[in-house]
Amino acid sequence: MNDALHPDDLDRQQQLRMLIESAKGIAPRHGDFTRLRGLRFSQPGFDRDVWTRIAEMGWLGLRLPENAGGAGLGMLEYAALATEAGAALLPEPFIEVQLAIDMMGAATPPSVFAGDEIILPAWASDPDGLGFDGGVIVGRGGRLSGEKRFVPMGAAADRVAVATNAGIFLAAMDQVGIQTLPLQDGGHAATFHFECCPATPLEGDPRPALEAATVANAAYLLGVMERAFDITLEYLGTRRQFDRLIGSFQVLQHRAVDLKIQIEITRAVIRDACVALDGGNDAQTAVSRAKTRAAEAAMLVTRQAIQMHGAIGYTDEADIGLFLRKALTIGNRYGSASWHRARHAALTERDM
Amino acid sequence: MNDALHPDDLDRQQQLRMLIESAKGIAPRHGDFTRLRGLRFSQPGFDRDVWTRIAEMGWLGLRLPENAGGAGLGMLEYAALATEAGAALLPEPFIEVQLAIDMMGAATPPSVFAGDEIILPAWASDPDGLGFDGGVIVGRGGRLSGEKRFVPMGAAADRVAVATNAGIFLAAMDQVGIQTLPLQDGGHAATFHFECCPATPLEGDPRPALEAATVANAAYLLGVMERAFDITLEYLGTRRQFDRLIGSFQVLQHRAVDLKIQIEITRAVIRDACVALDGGNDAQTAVSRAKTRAAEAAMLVTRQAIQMHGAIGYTDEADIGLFLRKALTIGNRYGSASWHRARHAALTERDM
Amino acid sequence: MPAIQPSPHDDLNPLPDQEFRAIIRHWIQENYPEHLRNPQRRLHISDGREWYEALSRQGWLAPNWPREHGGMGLSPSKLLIMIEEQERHGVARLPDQGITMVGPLLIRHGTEMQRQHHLPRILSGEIIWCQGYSEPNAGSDLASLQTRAMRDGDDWVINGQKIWTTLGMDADWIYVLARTDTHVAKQKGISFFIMPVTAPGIEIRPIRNLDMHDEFCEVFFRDVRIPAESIVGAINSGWSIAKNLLSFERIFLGSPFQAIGALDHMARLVEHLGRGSEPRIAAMLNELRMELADHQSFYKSFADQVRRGEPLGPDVSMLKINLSVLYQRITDHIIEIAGEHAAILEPLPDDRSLYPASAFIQARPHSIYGGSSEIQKNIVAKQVLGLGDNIA
Amino acid sequence: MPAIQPSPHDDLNPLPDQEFRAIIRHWIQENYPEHLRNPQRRLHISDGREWYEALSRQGWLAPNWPREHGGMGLSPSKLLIMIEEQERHGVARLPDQGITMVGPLLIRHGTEMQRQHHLPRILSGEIIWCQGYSEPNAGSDLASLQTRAMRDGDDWVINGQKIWTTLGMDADWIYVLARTDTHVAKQKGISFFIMPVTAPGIEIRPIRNLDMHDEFCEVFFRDVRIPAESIVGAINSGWSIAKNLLSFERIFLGSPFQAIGALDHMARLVEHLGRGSEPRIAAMLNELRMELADHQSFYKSFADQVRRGEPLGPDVSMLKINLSVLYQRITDHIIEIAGEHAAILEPLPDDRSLYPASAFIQARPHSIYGGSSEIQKNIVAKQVLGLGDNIA
Repeated sequence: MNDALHPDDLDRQQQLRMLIESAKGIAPRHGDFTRLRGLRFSQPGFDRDVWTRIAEMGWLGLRLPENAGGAGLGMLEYAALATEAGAALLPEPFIEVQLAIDMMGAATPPSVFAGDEIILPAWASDPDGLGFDGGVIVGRGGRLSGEKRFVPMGAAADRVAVATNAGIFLAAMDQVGIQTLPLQDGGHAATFHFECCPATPLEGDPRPALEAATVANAAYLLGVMERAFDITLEYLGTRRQFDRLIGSFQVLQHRAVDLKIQIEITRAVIRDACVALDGGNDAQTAVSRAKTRAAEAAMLVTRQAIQMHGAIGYTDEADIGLFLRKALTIGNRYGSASWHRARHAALTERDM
Repeated sequence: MNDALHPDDLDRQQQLRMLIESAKGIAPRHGDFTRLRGLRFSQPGFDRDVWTRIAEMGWLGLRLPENAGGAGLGMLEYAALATEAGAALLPEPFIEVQLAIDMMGAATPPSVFAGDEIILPAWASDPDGLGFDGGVIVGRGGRLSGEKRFVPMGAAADRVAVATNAGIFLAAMDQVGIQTLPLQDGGHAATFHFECCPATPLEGDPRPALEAATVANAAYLLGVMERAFDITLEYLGTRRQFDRLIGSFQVLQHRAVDLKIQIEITRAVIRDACVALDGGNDAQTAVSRAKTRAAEAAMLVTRQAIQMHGAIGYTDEADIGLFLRKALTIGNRYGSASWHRARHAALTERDM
Repeated sequence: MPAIQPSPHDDLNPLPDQEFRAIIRHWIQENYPEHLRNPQRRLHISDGREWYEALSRQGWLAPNWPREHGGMGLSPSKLLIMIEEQERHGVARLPDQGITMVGPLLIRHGTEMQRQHHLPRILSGEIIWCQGYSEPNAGSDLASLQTRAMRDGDDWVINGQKIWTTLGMDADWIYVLARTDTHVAKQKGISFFIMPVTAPGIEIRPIRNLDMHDEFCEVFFRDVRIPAESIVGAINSGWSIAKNLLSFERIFLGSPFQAIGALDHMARLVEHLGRGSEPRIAAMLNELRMELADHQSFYKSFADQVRRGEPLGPDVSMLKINLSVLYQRITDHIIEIAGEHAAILEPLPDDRSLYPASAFIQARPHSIYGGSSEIQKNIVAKQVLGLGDNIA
Repeated sequence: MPAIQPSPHDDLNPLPDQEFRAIIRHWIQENYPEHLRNPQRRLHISDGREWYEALSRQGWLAPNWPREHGGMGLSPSKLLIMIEEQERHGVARLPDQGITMVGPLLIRHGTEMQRQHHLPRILSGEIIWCQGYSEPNAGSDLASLQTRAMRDGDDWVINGQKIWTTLGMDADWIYVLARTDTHVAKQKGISFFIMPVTAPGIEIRPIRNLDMHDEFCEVFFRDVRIPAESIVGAINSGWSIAKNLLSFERIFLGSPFQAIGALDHMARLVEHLGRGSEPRIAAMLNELRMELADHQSFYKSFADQVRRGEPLGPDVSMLKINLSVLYQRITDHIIEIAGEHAAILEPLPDDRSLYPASAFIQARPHSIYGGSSEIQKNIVAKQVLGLGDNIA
């Protein structure tokens, strides 16, 4: 098995490989974390120059048809890039902006694709799940009142795409109140307050966009666990205790195998979710499986990575801890494992 | 930690040790299983001579006060004997007859203590749990109609003590219809059919008797897992693969430690349940913990014992399989782990 | 309904996969004996003879053999479909050592005479084969086997003992790994022999397993004298011959088949007990369904490799490791919910398709046979992860 | 309400256990600063000075020291009660290395001068101690330490590096294991030294842990020159001195304390989120409560041993192994149910007593420090189960 999320089509495989290759400039598999550490716990918590490069590479709107300003690629390609982003712990809000674009579709302002403007999606009001129609009420003249919570990197928004039960609305930030909370990964989440806030209604449905974001989040988690595992394997192969490499202890060998299995299952499940999404409909059960597996596997792998590093793994200085923090930060985003399990049960109940 | 279920009282400890010592004649810790194999899948599936010896040792009615024909001992002593019985896979229905005695109390016929007559308890109608008031209806003149199920070794009953919602009734077997099912441990379970069956009402409450039987069952399971573990440890210390003792492989060492921990926790929890029962009241949460832990630990230990024995463990010829069969057979008796978990939740809900 | 009815011995490789699948499915439905679907235990040849002969007549008995030797010569991707359709319909596994092991081995390493004598007799069902590999003191360390074959004039004389010979009581011939040189590394002194089980000195005894079934046998060899042409391949090449044979078939050790059956069993048991509405049980079933679907995704990633014609690496062991865990977890839950029914030696009297204890017991060997999970993890650690081999 | 108010420095050993417990409980309630109950992080001495001095005035700072040296001289069973009551009230752990480690060690192995100088200063809080045992390249294999102490005239000269020095920034003095002989087995060439952290050449740097707290330090020794009387016990006896000190205190590594706190945290979080009525969450809480109660039963079986005055064997390691699993499982579930709140770097804004991420992160080191779970299992396998020691 190689690292790609194998589609059967050989041309597409080739395209995927090139895409992953191209990601190296932004999200290197073997880079250090100096840039990330410099950005941690600052605002906006990422780098607008890198953002411009991301835009130049065509990552933004990659799933939109070419006639709508996108690259016409599929979920497999999106997931492959998200995996590379995860392996590099990329702090830029690539998945969130993509979610806003997927929500707005053809109505997406071109400045977004160019990276000149950042539109973030505000959809959540509950701390868990994919529910998007709470929190904000649409009043007369399309004015928004209420609040949306947990917007990753919200302080960076130039405008905000708000999902409501009456559709999607685009609002300028100057009339939106904002509060931020620092997160474990060094980024932040914002609460957006709307008080009779003027906004422009847009065509669009947040539902499929949220499904895609969920799978992208799972793919990012896959990258997180892959890299955490690689770093740990390397540690097992260099660290000595009791006059031998710790990687020669059978208990750690078998544990590493258990983690590898979880990583490979996650990859396979994400691939199936991508194929289902690319295929059109009824992908929700596959999406929920992907997110459940990815969240649990990422927590397991990063936890065990700390354990296998021993005391050094418990210092903030050791890079391995950045992976645990990232899993902790985004593991429940777009619905926790327990939320997706419940959704899966509800979706499949009628089939029993 | 030694093997006894430590009470704090030193005299009682001494008494316990003597009791356990005395059990060796009937339930030796290092005996072979020739007698058991000879009795498997036959009826009644145990040995009346051994039964007489059990009676002579005073095991029957051991918790009854001395003035009621018993030995005036406590739950700790009962559990200690049950553990020895489990370690020897004793096929005699010691716990069931004890349950009948505990149900009947002072009304127990002396012939039962002498081992001359076997009275078995019929209480279950559901396949899970400790509910005793279903299945049989008491009609005019105390006549019983309906059926009771899952009576271990039921074919051996000379009389039967039937638990109903109107109290306990003693019935002769000649008017009871009986059907038996062979069980995995080589014994059998009976269904008793009553059709206007004449019976004698007795004073007594099945509830505390069933709690005690549940703990005795947990203690028997403790003995089962102790002995299965000892046999497996010995195997790890003699079997060679790849030119070394398999007990030198770290993965098997750690697994053995995991099993040992489960055994020792089970012992500690059973001790607490015994202390609670001996103390009088409100022991149900402790009883449910004991049964839950014992059932799950016994399944785990015996499953892993098979795994560590490898292919030979999968043959009927290997004694280790007898322990898996026993755990399978009695693990859900007196309520499965899942039933006892639910009971624990219901009992503790009001305290939250 | 497929477009065509296949004639016996047709070459089905040129068909598109979907059509091929439809044909196979239809033919199995038409020809497989209904009472043999999803058997609770491994079939003896006497029970499965009818099906064996139907396959034989159709020319479908040996999907993996080249067509010139009487097989179907299926591509890996078609073979995968064939197996999937059999599993789907609940087709029992036959005593198939002749087809899966002996045939391919004779085709590659046998003499012309060996091929001409044996291949047709396997295809007709005249000779049923069994395997003599494992030994009581070798276990997972198969290469440490001690059965000896000594040259005596033109004959070989075999002494030793084999164990875990699947369906040995059904077999006419046996193939055996035996040591022919004790002075070299343990893998290098082993040769491959074939002989009839009626050869004087061979004694086969069934072993009753924990499920009370005589699936396995012990085989004793006491001065068993067999002619020179009983050896297959070169002397001392038996280990590499036997080892190389397993190639992409290793994917089947991790096929979701058994877990699907077990989960179906569990769902039917839950329904039988009327416990489907208990939230904890519903949640448990849902979790297991998700895990099974995930395993199917995992399986598919290896099946795709096979379909693309890529060789499977040592990482395929991960599939079997995961399946063992899942399959056994399902059957653990069967016992957990079965209450007193878990104890019963036979199927449930009121629904004989439910048999909790047997489901549980049958799942046990999955993590032992075909390379225990511990051995598989050693292999993955070493060959996939490159972790040091201080530990065998 | 206890019958008597204890006077400072009273001998409390003659009291019945129950009365002793009541007295301790009452005194803690009266004297422990309310705002320091159940602190989310390990306290620095500057935060805990008030409590340290209250204990000091009462003569309760050193419950484990003999009375003639200013301690309480408690029996093991009374000491257990003392700890239980502190845990029950949510009393913070002080920087207590002087009390738990240095005092007992000087009492047993120190010179009269060392005792006279140091014991009163520990009891008064004038000197706070920290530990220099672990090294970056030693880890769980503590005996492979490389810090050297060379004799130079009347002095010792120390060079090397220590790590994981708890609250090193708070300390006035440090005790150090250093190698004094490189030509013997690694455990046999180690000596025990004490020195002020202000000695020229010592540099202490805080390490920020994953919970963003500076609980630990690194300590660098560059040609640190200390007088001859800085050694405690005989030269090269440091390993056995340090190792024997830990006796029944090992039971505390497995005390249910932290798991109780975590489960309480989880229950409050469930309530805060209004999810208590979800069947899966209710079932999860019930299961964890049962497991915690079971662990308490397990703990009690060792505590009974301590109470009876029996020494603890190596089997007490099982207690810590089990606690690590349980404690971490509880905090895993906290993250599972916390939703987006799991991500937050600080306590929840609307209830600052809820802090899912920190609860989770703080549970991580339990299976690493004080002998990792892996090392503990090696010990139990070897010393309790008698399994072969091919594996260290």
